[in-house]
Amino acid sequence: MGVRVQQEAFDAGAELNAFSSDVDGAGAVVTFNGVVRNDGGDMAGMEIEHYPGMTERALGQIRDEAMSRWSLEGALVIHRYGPLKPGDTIMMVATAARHRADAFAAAEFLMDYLKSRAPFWKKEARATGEEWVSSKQEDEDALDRWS
Amino acid sequence: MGVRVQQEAFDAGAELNAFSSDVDGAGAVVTFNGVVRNDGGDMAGMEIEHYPGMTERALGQIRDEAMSRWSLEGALVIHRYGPLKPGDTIMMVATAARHRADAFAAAEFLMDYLKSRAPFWKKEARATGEEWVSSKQEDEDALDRWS
Amino acid sequence: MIDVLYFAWVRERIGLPKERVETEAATVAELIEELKAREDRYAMAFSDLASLRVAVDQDLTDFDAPLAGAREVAFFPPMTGG
Amino acid sequence: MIDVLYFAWVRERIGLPKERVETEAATVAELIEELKAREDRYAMAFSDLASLRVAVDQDLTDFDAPLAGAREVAFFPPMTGG
Repeated sequence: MGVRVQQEAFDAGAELNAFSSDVDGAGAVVTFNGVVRNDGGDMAGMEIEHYPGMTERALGQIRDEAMSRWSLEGALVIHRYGPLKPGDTIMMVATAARHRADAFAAAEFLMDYLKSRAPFWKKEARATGEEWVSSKQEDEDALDRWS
Repeated sequence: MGVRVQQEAFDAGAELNAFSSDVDGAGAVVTFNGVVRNDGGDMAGMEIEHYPGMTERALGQIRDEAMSRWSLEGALVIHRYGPLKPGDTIMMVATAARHRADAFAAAEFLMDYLKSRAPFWKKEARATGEEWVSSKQEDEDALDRWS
Repeated sequence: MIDVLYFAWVRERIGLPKERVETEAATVAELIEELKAREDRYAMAFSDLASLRVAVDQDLTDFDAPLAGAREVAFFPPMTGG
Repeated sequence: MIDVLYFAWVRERIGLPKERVETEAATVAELIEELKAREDRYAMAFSDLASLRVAVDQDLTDFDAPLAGAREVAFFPPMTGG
């Protein structure tokens, strides 16, 4: 439990089961899995760049903040970098709490923050060429609800 | 994908992986797992009674409502009945959408509705005896945000 | 004739999960009055309607719901799933 | 001496991921001015600060952040993780 940044693929189901068996006392476990979409049907793949060192630090701070804001039994963040194909799992967040409201809120908080505050950058490879994914205003706006 | 009501245990991780591979085009997969807590440390187990026929019907209606309210690639509800022990997984909800906001909202909606609108009743066996779990006003209040 | 089902503590108080009832009741509320008149265990089970829920033909409804054409009525406490 | 790191399209425009820079700049903004004065590729990479983010010693910060004692400054576009 904690934060993992890795290039290798991981088994989301196995991670869910391992996380659940680690969080004694939790009545509610929420997971989020981010998957590479094949938008437009012409996506060959994606490359995720990150900032080694700062990535782990930023994710750890975001996780600590979630643990202090809500009553959680545990929280896990796994995020991949490197080359990915459509259908590949990019990342996973898992939260465990006694009550479902805490588990849901913490998972959404983790997602909103890691979207815009953890140093990852996506580059898509399409039939038309390679392009860095632009950040979305709606992702920045999503942070407002937590302030 | 759909609705399953069963006495048998299920493997939440395997369900997550099967669900994810079924929902082509989804960028976001959210799961909720409900687990039997050992509140007070004296819980021997729990028995879940349900209303065969109506249970499947109610869960199906709640799932249909979620599918029509949000832009989803899929939604799954699994709920067990019968005897359960602390640590056992009671139920699981999974939602898949292109965007995370839809997947989160739909999962929370499914949870709020099945808590108070699907015909399940929990009876806890404790050192002090057996007792039917009381419904909580906060669970009823949670429905207000969807109306 | 109508099938009347009981769940959770309603089932335990009345002492059976299901029975066939001969009734001319036009609404759920009328059916409840008929049942309460039968025996104490029914009167006790139905003493606080605020703590009861009802489904007619497997759809949640209100106590003033009509019973015309209904085949199955179920009484139970507020649900506690999830 | 300070390590300056570039990521994503900032790295591509400047053409390298990391360099050691001899500087007396007191703030990130002053460092950016020094870099822009070097060559066109720096001037282009730093032409629109609204589309850039900066971290000093691996903490996100503002362009007016002081550099006293800093060992590592990183420039990159808004993040797109998740």
